[in-house]
Amino acid sequence: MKKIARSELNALFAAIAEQKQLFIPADNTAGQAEFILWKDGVALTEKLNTTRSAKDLFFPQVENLVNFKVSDKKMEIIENRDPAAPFVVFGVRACDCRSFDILDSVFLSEPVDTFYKARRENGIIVTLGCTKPAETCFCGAFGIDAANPAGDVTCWLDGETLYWKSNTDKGKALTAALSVLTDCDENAVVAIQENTRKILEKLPLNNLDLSGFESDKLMELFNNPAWTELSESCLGCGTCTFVCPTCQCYDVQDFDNGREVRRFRCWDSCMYSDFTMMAHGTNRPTQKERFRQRFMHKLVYYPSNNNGVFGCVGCGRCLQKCPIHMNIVKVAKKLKEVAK
Amino acid sequence: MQRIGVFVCWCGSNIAATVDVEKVSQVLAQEPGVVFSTNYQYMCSQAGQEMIQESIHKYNLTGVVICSCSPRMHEATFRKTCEKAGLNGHMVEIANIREQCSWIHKDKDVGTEKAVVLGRAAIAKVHLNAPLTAGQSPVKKRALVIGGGIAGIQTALDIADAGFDVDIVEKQPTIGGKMTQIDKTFPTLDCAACILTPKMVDAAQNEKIHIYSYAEVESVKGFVGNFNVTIKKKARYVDETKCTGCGLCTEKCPQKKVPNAFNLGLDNRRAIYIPFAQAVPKVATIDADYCTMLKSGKCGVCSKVCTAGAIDYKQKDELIEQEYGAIVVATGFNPIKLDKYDEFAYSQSPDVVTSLEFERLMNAAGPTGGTLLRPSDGTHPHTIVFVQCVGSRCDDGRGKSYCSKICCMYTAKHAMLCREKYPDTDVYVFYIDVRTPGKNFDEFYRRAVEEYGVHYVKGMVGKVVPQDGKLKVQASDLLGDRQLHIDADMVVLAAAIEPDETARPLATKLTASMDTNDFFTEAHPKLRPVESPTAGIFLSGACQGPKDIPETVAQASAAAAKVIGLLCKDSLTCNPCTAQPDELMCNGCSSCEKVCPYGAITYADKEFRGPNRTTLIRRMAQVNPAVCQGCGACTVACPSGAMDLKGFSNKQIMAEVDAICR
Amino acid sequence: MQQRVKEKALELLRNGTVDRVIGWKTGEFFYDLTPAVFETAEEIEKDFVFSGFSGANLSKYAIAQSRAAGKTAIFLKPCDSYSFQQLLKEHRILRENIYIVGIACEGMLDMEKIRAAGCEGVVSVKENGEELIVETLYGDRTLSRKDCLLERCAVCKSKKVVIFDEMLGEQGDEQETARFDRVAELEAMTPEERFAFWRGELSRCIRCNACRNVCPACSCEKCVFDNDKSGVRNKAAADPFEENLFHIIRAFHVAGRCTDCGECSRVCPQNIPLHLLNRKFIKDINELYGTYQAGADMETKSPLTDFTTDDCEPSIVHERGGVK
Amino acid sequence: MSVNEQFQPTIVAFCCNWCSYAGADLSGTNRLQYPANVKIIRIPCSCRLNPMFILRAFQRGADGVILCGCHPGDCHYTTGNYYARRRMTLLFSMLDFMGIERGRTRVEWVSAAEGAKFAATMNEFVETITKLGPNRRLEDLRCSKE
Repeated sequence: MKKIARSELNALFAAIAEQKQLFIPADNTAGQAEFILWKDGVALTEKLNTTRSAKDLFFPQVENLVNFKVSDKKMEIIENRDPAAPFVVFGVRACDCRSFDILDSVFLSEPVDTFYKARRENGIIVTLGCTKPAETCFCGAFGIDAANPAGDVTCWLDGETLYWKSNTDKGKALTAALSVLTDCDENAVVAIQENTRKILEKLPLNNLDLSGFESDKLMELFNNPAWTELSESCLGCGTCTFVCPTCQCYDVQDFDNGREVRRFRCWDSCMYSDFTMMAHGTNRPTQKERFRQRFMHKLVYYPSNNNGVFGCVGCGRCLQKCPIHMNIVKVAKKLKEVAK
Repeated sequence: MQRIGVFVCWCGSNIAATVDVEKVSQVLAQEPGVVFSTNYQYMCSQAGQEMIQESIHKYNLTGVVICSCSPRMHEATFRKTCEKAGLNGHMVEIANIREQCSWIHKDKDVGTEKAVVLGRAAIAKVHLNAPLTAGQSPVKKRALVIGGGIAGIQTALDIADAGFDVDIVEKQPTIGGKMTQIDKTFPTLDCAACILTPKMVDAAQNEKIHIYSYAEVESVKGFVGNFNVTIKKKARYVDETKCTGCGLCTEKCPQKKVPNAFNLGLDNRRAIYIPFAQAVPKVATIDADYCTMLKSGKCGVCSKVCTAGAIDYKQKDELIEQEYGAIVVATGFNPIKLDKYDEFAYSQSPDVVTSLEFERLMNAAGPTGGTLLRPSDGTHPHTIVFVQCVGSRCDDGRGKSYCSKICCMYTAKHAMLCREKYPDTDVYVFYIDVRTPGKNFDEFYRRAVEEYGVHYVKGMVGKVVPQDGKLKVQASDLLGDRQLHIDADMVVLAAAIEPDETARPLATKLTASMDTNDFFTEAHPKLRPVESPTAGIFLSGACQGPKDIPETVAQASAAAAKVIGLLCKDSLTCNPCTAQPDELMCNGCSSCEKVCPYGAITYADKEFRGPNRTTLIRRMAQVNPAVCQGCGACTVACPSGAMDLKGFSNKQIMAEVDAICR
Repeated sequence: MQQRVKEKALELLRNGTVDRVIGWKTGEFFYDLTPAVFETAEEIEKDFVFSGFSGANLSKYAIAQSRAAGKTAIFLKPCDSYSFQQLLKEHRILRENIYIVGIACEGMLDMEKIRAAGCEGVVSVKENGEELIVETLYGDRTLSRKDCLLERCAVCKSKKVVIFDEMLGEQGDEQETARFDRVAELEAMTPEERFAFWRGELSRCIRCNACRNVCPACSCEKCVFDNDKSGVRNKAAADPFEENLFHIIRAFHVAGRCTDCGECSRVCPQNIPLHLLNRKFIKDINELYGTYQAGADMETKSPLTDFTTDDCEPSIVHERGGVK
Repeated sequence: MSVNEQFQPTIVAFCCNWCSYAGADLSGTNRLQYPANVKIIRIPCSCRLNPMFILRAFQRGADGVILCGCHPGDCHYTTGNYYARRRMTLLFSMLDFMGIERGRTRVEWVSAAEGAKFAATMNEFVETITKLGPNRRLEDLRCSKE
């Protein structure tokens, strides 16, 4: 365990940035927190979490795949991957950190997504224990301890001090290169953790009951009559998807500038009417089916294939950002209520 | 993927001098989809066209790009060429490398480079072209003439003469129009009634002509060849089929104090009236504004005296629907109101009259029986002042900016007639210019000056003041450079003429365009002067601009010729480049309908198969391809992009943009 | 008022005036109300809420619900009523199937602003006259109500419900507000500053389409940006150009139809002041073609489907005042 | 592009079929020169011009876009250019509001008889755009030729 005075945070960031690109959660011009490339003057946000999750740094919204040129009957392939620069992302919360387990299970299993893999290998995740969780937080429902996040390095912050503990080889290597940190006792963070856990206990959704979504109930849940009512007011926008740290769907598109074709991928949302559009049309013709897909995937399909691990980490972003305030908590509760 | 042939024309040296045509055809041969590319000296020549046709067969071309002169020159030619070879004419695109390239650039490299880009744009467009077929719409072989003046009558007679049915709609109780009020006509001085009334009778007796008098056009739907018109026959409270026109009622009616509109209010008539002796139809009409029976239910004299039993106080306006293939507008003109010209004392003295009123005062059938008498005291006027250009060529905003064209000549006529009938009168004419372009017109004017001794004074009348039974006229004589003071007995104002007030609402109903003066706009000011830009609407007479009688009649016959040409056809070929909505995307919001200048867009509720075996009913735009002229206004008004234009589709235009910016 | 609205919903359903009611449904917290369709009195008793957090404009839901069997009641705040009437004008709603209850409105609250004022872990918000008592996991706070209003409410253009069958509370009037001030401020900047401003704002766009999908004017059966046939379909801004394209075209497509209901900015997860684009068009239209308020009546032609022969030339944009 | 090399703008001119396209033809017939940077796209009427086309041109590398149509009052379709006038006014105003250089977009009414005006307008427009330099604010880097 290492530490550094809170007043010296800038020196720590400077030391990290000397070695690798550093992203920290900082306030943008719109008054929201987002991961911003650190340079002198960029200050750590006071806010609990970023509007967009840390996923964006590993799986960006738009990513170039390949270019190609066609002339006569020949096709020339031009690789144009961004050479992934090593980077550190600081201040990742426990929920977002857990989301990488889910993303990894999708992108790093065969066939491996080499774009994501390169970023994962090049990225070091420095987490930060929560001290002021919000009413919308429900990571506890997924067994995540907001007071003790995972990551390559875990940090805790109180009024005076930042505590730093490396967990992995990548984390240790980073720590070794940071002479600004000084050694300290592991027990230093216990008080912070206890304080956090006390608050977590008070959170209204921390103990959300997610039983009843086991794979044997799949068809029953699929046919649950509540879907109609739940999806009725859904606008079909992609807000929930795009702020979600675990959503990982994307579309591959070609852009033809007249001289060459640029193939890229961009996030897609199962809430969109043209999601997985095929020659025959779409197999989810109304918003009800699309809405059902998103929540069935998080609550039932994904856990069925992944030893019961839910495809949600309880970060609460969708609770705050959905234009009509429909969300996974309301869905889970309603499904259970109707199932009874 | 299209199989495209590119044909680069040299146009002799017109193109080849500044564009390397060989290089252009070579470079364009590399474009995707191009399977054949060549160049030739004169692509539009017989040999050139044959080459295109042979290539279409040989290479199975599905699209053709011709790099040549402006499409305005030879697009039609090349479309025909390709059609003869079995390729739809709309699979041809022209790259304009002459007017917009070789002729404006001197440097051959620059010209060549640009020609290549223009060629690429055309190729990009052809890739997205689709064969278009012009629709056919049937023609209803009946014409409507709106307005029954000399213009309308002449048009109707000519159309009827060609064997087609014609209806005349006239808002007055009789046809004849302004010409019925005129005494003599220039420059021949023959009697207007003598030449007009036989034509009125001809019209009435012609089996092919039906006259709706005392009627108005209520609404117009449809399009060229297929207009559906509702005509409102106003209640005249007299059964036309029974009335014999004996006129007894018009003598017995106790309501005698009705200003006689036919004589412009210079005398009175009864509440039931026949406008004048030769009216057609010669049927009485009750003026509902004055009839005591209609107003208070007390009277009924006309009904009692009518032996034919034609009076019907309960008559209502009647709506008649009729279909027409063509519509002719002949709504004519009116003198402007003179309330803005107080300096001439028109409203202060009855002896200040307009020229049209003067016509009535000179007319044997007028209020004075043809003897020129002052309206104020019935005495002979000895000094008469004519003022020209009252409200014409006016730039102070009170009148019209245009020349009313007929005033110079009728004033010369009036002055001449005064001097002839009453040699003891002094006649002054104040003018800005005397305009006499017309056959025998200048001779006529010179006769007025030289033989009849009319005093023509170049200058304007500044003021007319009624004083002691005289009209003190203050005027300037520009040539003599002096002020004139004339004690006149009468002042005659040559009021400007303007389109009839019914023209503007009618234009809206017809979706025909008008100029700022409310004259109907012709399709082309020089080459299509009797057609409105709206297909199937034709213009006859002064509704299009100020005209004298011979010009009016000439235009009336010209309009008739155009109508006959249209009605001769059994069907019309429509413009194939029309707007077309994608029904799946249409919101039914009506934005497109609001910007369509032709009323080509209508809406219908349509059933759709919704998701999960449901049925949805949606409001949906529909374009009538026979009416749509293909401007594309609707395509931009449509937010969902449901409306697109065939031949100039969104994708085609964007493909051209892409090719140019590439 | 909150109670009256709920009672009215119950009454309309119970006395058979309507078969269903579009309203706001309670959530997990006090502020996360969801637009919902209520079909029974029991549902209304249990879940219907009208409060300072009923900001969501319900008018767009009437498009679908007016096509359902029977009659539907809808509650419209003044600004919502403009959206409703505009949709009606565009033939999107079947009026005969809707029963409109107008609600007098004192302005709706913005949870983002309450959070931005430093309130984390908010448990409840109590309205006490001009004050808000905010109870949080970390202690209570008192905020001024007017500082916590939604942007559109802070510059409310009208308290008038322009279309209704029945009115709850007092009918209000259109009012002069400072809603164009920010647009004017931007207009006064140099083009470079404006460009930098919009680049900064729009670069945050994640193309979640919340602005579009919530917008009552954006009710197209299929948006050009979702439509493969349109030639401009795109799902994410792969280049800053596409951010500009989407927002310019969206603003243009709703120009003359946008009632300035402010929902676009309310729902933007990235806090982009999108309403400024729409307001710019409204301001231009007012200044160039005469004051026009979309949705204010059923008759007036939208300025983009209308013209006068002496309209200004496009060059006015280059000639008029401000920094060149 | 080197600093010394004269910047050659790409300019798209949308011309209505009835007046301005014919006006452009006339300037050709009269051999009135204007730079080859101007490439004309024929549209039936100025009201056919969708703002999307203008943005598309800028995206794909145009540095200036000009719309030419019949003079107000002379529209072949009677009213088309009146709608175009309002649409373009608002669009240009929005582009200005977003900080796009004034002058990159223009509308000019050119009749079929105004070949000289067409050439003069194009000469002037090319000069304006050349001075403004390459379009950077509305370009799509994926279309960049550099």
